[in-house]
Amino acid sequence: MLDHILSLLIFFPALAAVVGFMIQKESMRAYGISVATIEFALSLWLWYVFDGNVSGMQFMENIPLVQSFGINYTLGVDGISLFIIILSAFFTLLGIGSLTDTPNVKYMIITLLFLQMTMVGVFAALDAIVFYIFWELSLIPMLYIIGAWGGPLRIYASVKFFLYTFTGSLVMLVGMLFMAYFYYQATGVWSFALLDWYRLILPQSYQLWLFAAFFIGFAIKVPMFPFHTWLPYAHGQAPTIGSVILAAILLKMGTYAFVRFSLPLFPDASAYFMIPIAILAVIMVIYTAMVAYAQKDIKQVIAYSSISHMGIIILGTFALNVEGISGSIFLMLGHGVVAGALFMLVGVIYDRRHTKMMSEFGGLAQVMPRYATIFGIMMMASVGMPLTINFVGEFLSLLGFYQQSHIITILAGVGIIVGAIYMLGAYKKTFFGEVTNEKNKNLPDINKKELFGLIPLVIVAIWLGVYPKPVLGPINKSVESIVQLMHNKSTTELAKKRIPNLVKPKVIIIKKTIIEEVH
Amino acid sequence: MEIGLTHYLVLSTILFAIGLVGVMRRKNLLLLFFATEILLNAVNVAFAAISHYYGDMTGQMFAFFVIAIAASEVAVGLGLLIVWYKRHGSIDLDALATMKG
Amino acid sequence: MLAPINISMGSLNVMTLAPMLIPIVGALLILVIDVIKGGLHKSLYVGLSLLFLAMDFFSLLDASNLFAQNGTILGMFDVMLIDGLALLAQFVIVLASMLFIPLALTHKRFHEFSYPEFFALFLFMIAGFQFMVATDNLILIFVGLETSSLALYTLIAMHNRDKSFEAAVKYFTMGALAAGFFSFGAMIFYALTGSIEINKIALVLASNGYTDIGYVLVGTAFMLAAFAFKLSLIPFHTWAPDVYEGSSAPMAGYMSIVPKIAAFVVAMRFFEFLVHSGIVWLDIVLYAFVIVTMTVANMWALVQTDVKRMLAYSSISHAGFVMAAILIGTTQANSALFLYWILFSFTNLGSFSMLWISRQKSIPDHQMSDHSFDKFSGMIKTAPVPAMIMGLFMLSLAGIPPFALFWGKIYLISAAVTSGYTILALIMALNSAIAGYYYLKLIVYMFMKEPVMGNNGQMYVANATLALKTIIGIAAVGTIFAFVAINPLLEFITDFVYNSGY
Amino acid sequence: METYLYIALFAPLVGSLFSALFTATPKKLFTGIVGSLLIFTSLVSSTILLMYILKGGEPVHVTMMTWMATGDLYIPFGFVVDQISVTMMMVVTLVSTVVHIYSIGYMDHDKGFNRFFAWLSAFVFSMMILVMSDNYAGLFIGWEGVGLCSWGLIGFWYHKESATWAASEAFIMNRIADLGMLIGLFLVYWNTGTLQYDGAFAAFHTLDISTLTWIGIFLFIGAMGKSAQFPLHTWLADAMEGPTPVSALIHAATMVTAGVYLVIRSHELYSLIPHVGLFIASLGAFVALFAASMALVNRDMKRIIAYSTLSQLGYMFVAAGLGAYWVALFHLMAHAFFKAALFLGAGNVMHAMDDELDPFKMGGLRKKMKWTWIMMGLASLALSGIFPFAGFFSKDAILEAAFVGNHTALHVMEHHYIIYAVLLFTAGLTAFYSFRLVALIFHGEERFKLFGFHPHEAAKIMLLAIAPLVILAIIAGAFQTTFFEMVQEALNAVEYHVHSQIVVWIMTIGTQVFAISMIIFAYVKYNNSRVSVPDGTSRLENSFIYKLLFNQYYIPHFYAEYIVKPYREISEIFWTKVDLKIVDATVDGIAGIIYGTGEKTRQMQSGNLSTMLTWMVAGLVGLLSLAVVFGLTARYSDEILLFLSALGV
Amino acid sequence: MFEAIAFYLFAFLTIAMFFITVTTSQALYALTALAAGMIFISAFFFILGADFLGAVQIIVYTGAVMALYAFGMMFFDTTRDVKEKKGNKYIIVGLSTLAAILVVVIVAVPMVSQNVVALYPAIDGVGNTQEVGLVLFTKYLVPFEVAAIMLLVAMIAGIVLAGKKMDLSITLMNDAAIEEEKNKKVLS
Repeated sequence: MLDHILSLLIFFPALAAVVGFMIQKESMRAYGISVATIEFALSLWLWYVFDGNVSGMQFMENIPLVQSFGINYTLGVDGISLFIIILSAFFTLLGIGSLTDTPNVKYMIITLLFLQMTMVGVFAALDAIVFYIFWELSLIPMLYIIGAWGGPLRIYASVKFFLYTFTGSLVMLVGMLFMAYFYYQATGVWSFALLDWYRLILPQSYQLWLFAAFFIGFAIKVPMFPFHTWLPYAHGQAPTIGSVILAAILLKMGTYAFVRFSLPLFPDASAYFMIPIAILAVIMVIYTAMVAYAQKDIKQVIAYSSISHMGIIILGTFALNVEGISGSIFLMLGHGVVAGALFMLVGVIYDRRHTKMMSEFGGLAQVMPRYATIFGIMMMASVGMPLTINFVGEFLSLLGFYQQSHIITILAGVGIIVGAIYMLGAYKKTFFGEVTNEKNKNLPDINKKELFGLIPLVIVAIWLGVYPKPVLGPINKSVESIVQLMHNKSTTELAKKRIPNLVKPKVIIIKKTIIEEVH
Repeated sequence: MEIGLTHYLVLSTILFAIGLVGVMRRKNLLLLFFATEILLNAVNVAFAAISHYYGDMTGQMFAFFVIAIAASEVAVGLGLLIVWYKRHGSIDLDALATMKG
Repeated sequence: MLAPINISMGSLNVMTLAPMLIPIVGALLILVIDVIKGGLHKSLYVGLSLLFLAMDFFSLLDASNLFAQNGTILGMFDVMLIDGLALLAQFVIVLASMLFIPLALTHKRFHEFSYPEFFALFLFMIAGFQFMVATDNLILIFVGLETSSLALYTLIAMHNRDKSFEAAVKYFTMGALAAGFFSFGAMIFYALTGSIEINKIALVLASNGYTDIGYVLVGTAFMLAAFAFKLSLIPFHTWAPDVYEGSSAPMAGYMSIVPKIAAFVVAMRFFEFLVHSGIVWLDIVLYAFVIVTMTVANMWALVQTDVKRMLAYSSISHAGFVMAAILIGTTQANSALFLYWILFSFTNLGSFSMLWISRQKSIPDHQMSDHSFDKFSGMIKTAPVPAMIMGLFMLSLAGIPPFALFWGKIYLISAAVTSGYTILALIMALNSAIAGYYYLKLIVYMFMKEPVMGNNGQMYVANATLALKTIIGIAAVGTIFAFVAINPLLEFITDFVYNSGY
Repeated sequence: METYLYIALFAPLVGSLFSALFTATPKKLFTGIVGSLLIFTSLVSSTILLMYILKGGEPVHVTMMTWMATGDLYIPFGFVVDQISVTMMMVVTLVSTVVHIYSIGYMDHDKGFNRFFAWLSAFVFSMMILVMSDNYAGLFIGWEGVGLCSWGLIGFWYHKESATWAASEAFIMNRIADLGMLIGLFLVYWNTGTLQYDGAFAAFHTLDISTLTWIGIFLFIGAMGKSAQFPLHTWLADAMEGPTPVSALIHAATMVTAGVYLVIRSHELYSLIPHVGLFIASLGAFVALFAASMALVNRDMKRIIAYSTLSQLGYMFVAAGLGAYWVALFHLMAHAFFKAALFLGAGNVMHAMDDELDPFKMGGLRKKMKWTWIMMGLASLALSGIFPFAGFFSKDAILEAAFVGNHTALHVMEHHYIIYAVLLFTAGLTAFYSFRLVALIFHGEERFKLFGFHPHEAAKIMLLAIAPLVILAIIAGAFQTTFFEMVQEALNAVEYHVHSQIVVWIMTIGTQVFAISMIIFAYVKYNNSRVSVPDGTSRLENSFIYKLLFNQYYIPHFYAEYIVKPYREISEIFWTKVDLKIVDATVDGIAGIIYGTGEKTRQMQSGNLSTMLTWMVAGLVGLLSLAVVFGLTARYSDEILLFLSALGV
Repeated sequence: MFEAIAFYLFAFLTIAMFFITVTTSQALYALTALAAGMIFISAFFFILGADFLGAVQIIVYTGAVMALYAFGMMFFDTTRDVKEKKGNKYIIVGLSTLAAILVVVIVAVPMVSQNVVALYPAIDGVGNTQEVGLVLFTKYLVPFEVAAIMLLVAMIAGIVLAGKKMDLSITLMNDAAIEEEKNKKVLS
């Protein structure tokens, strides 16, 4: 069983989804919850059996798929992917559990289960083509969720979401094919296996182009400025559950892919493009935060805030050191939890009032104190309050990048200010003040079904903020191996300089010698 | 003045061009079919000439098959025209424009 | 005087004719049966056709065994040429035909299937295609081409409504023009080399070092025009959308596959040596054909309001996409062509069959054409399973992994990458994105819109019978589980293509 | 001792969580009681720790668990109780206990009674983390934590627009400073490899001056925000929208002093960079004067006290900046006592006056509120630095420090006469505005009758709660020596000795005389029947200076007009113009071009057979033309090359 | 010399006839001109020594094809004037002239390569018909048979299309109508 636990994790939900067609409508929610619970339990079990002291891949599976073309069904997890897999199982469970009066709930649950398959698949895949398969497949359930259960502009939003990401990933696919071809040229064997590719050292000029090709695919998914405009539409139109999964998991695919592909495959190019990408990240952080501040729709605020946070993640990733990358991965989890929770929270009032305009609300803290409390906690987590999950990630990401560039980090740090501005602004408009709108006077407070989804998130957000070690430890191990790999693989001076060698003695000693020289 | 292969090829080309003119400007389907016959005949001249100058029978064979093909086309083409005519009472190809875009 | 000619039967390799003779015999048998006793049900003819096609298939298997052992087989005074390309193409032709023919067994009755002549012509047409691919003699190619085309025109017209006549007339007329192009092109090459066999033409041209490059180019231009017509490359494509729209859905699907694979094989035979001879002009022209056909056809498909017409444009675009293989001309590219086309045939036939089972005899007011997009709105609510299958085919056509066409796509793009056609590879990839939009459009209609009032979903399966469902099932299974078959298929194809010298 | 440490630290947390359980329910008295008891427990533990330290015990240092560890970074939850932190713990727990007990009375009728105690205890917990942490990251946790609680408590009456606005302002302004602090932390980490105080301090000696300067500057930016130094000071006055006990605890006694604490805690850093210290001191002196000037004319009781807090913080920074860390800490402590007392007294007044804040509408309250009058009077005396109250000892030390100037680490003696002069002048202003307030509230005509108020003395519990603070405000000066001895080692403290004894006497007496004369002036001016509610007509009110001061130098106006508004407008432009009209429009435009091209060119497919045939022929001709061009080029390539070479290509 | 005269004469005549065919507005003229042109083309065949081809040309074209067309014309009533395409005449003429010129430009250049080897050389002293027969029934046996099938296909197609079978469209009729017609034994 352990040998195939990843396959089980991937295909169990898919199988369950197929079986789900037979389930009667009224029983569907129970079925969905049980399946998601089993899946979540499996993912927790995966964590339990995962050896946190090993930096490499674990639970590898390898089945040849198209042998003559080097495509294998290769799976494996390390500290980086493990937790995102758990997170996706977690969110599917919460999502299904907190589904309220969704029409056509049966199809929704089936779609969610398919989506889960693709999500776990993306994070477990170690073969570029398998990765690509799940990557693309994940678009379809999301397309359906947005398109079928969304708001008035849902079709525009869903098609935009699909085509935009699809276009990007096609460019990425060409990049992958080139990569495989270079591998073929070097070794005479076709291979799409990531671990094989890791061993390939490419000249910088090749790396730059390939990096660019992969970058387009990933950047659109993340989404990075200026490729972000699909996201507000997608979030704005998607039903609550769609936004939750989109923000919590799907966006992470892009950043995860940066860590999994771009960095170790193209260390020189990563170092080369570090500053331009960091500048983009800064623009994402500040610009989108300002745009978020201008929004009238609370869901759009959170949507734009997602982009802003993704900026920090990108920044951390391209810090190219252990602190930054670990931080960015942790922030992926953190942002997943927090943004997911915030979207759920918006869903709560949307269910009650069928509007998300902040001008329609005001004073909700009086009417719905529990709701306001949870929202407040999550908002504070979102703005990076210490002892919440986001702080750890943001702190480490910024800390990591500070080694590379002071100015850019300071600019990106402005994110914590502008982040507070739009978040507090939105909270103030929605929750504070007198209850002016007659319709809001008798809104019921948050109910049990909704609490089922939110309380665990609150717990996780605080638990991992206070004690991130169980997660950060394994991440750190794997990141260290990636950074070391990058350092060893890099060929240019620039890259050698920017990517730390973990074997060498610490920085502090160098500083000392400088001082001594000065004296 | 010696008549060489080139003369025949030029002739063939000119005939072919006349055929093309017909194909493009005819509105009456029947007359359009005439033009396609011209195209094939033009080629036949060239084939026979090449065959003659190279002393090779293949060209004549090709011409022979082209004639056969032309004949078959006439049969099918006329069949189609008849059906169309029965329905519409016209073989003007401007009527054949219900599908577009 | 002529000396008597002695020819041993053994040297003739009459067996090379077997795969073509089988459908001819079948066709004649059907005609004879009809003469003896008319008015028999179409299922008889469907069954007979299937059986003959199956026999054809087995004879092909036989031939491929021979090929695997002895390499290329020549027969009948070296007119017949059974090599890997011929066999692969014939496999595609016969398999696609076998998938097509049960689609005649619809629930509603349609004109063409009520007549045994349809099945006879159909089998003749298959034989014509088989002749076309199994030779490198331009005469036989021409005759085979015309046999199949004439039969095809008739089959289209037999659907018997205004649009199908219009389609047939258009197709016919343009086909006649293309036939003129073909013969003129052949003439030029004959004038140049004194031969009308492709390999000899290639030999002669190579031996005199393409001195008469002008003639070669003119001849190539005419040939290219003729094939471009058959392959529906822009601007020779104009027949395609109208003909697809005018003919019945399965016939349209069939046309998007079988005539094209035959034409592709001939084009491969004809242009490959030219591509490799380093004629820059040909590279440029083919490059232009590929890009223009892919891109512009995609743009047109975007703006269609009828699903079938959209699929017609999409087929054009796919043909342009695959034409890249001819341009690239490596073994990998040529293998990719076959792989792509095999996968494409499953998916495309499947999607056209889905249109077929929803074909109505009378069109309600709100519907603009036979298969206008709005007909499918809200299909998921009223007929979920067909909607999902249709969606599946659309996704596969769009190249979403892991469905069938994705594999063809990556292999072909990879061929471009491997040969250094970077820009081409990118354009091919981006075109998939444009294409994604219109496939998505149907999905949007089916899954995200509300159904039209009073639609209970019966409409979408009104034509379905067990036979049709089986075919759709086969196509769907083939589309979903293609990844299992890719490896053996690829090895098989590469082996055959490589051993044929392409 | 570790147990006491944990009790001191976590008792407030327990109290907070306990109260938080009842936030959504109606008022429960026991939440207040339990909260107060737990804080009191914390106080007791702190006292025990203080005793332990006083007895010369080694600092208690514990590491509870790892927080973050990745790469070379290792941040534990570590806590240290040494001379500095134990002082802060005492201040925090003591004032907190008082404020908690006071609040039971003060918040008696409030709907959010339970919520209030949850926030208040949470604040205490955060503050304890801030002062007890043994590393910068832990300090940052507390730093942000107190910011959060401050937000929650300023905006406690969230239905009031002004309150929520002030809460957001406070939070965001603090965030600006926090960024500086964060950058400071990054600098510390990347230069020393650790964020632990001891490790970092040890490594500071190896760093070059410019790096240290940057670290010092960025950390101080953090301190500026928390301690509301110019130009980030506006939030403090606005923060008075919160309930008065909050003002007393957070915005007078504890949180705002966190910045001072940071500088004191990092004294090993700042003693290496005296130029930064001088800057801090100068800024402190400026703020002292600046804030005091605004307090002169303000008509909001709480704001006056808030400005005075600001001013006193300036004093502290002067001391800290000049290297007199122990003096700063001592003043911090003393200030906490009398300022909290002052605020709580103001709370009593507000209670009595139905939350009226304008002292001009009061007057003569000493009859109705005798005890409050006494307490506020005493606290004001302490604030004014009148002997023998606490303020005298601490403030005097600051003045001396400024006069003498000292940087122990570098043994540089500098006299900062300008700073001294400013502080001296400010001391006079302090005395004036303090007693202006006392006079306006408690003396003169009973103007409140005009407005229909019926003031009454505050509840016993509230008065009793204030009492310890007042007592401490009176006697705290007596502990100066004890305190000095305690922190001497930890802070490299030195006594300041002005060389001439006469100069000392002149200075002390001069200061006292100046302060007392200002008090008398205040009484003369405001303790009479001519005082009436200003209506904007008097000459004074229309003078430029008055307006300038009354409008807080127009700084809030400036912020609103040139920062907040442009920010909102730019945001709007970014969204509607840039994001929608440029970025998104580009994407849609590309799609539109593709679609439009399709729409336009589809006319090629006219459906007319002639056109279709023409297209075919055209295609052929196109191919042929290309062929001819290419064929001719190929055929005559030699000639063309010749021609081209003749042209010189 | 005789050959040259004959060539130019017939070339002129053929071009003229075909030109009339594509330009005249009288369908009858066109038909007649086409037939004449076909016969003149057979003259080339005779000049070039392809006697059999010449005979076939006359028999098939003038005999069969033209008869079919004539029959068709009667059926279609095309005696009235034929409308021609308006407007873009320039495109048509331009395109065809261009095509002709382009091809002529290249074709008029004599071929350089001389190593053309006749694969099926004409045999001295053997009649053309015999030669044709020899090649046709050996090398081109298969194409010949396929051509036969092609003609069969054309025949069936002609019958199906032009015959009564297409008069009623089952495709357009609903089930009830089909049953009704079936009872009338019109449909199979």
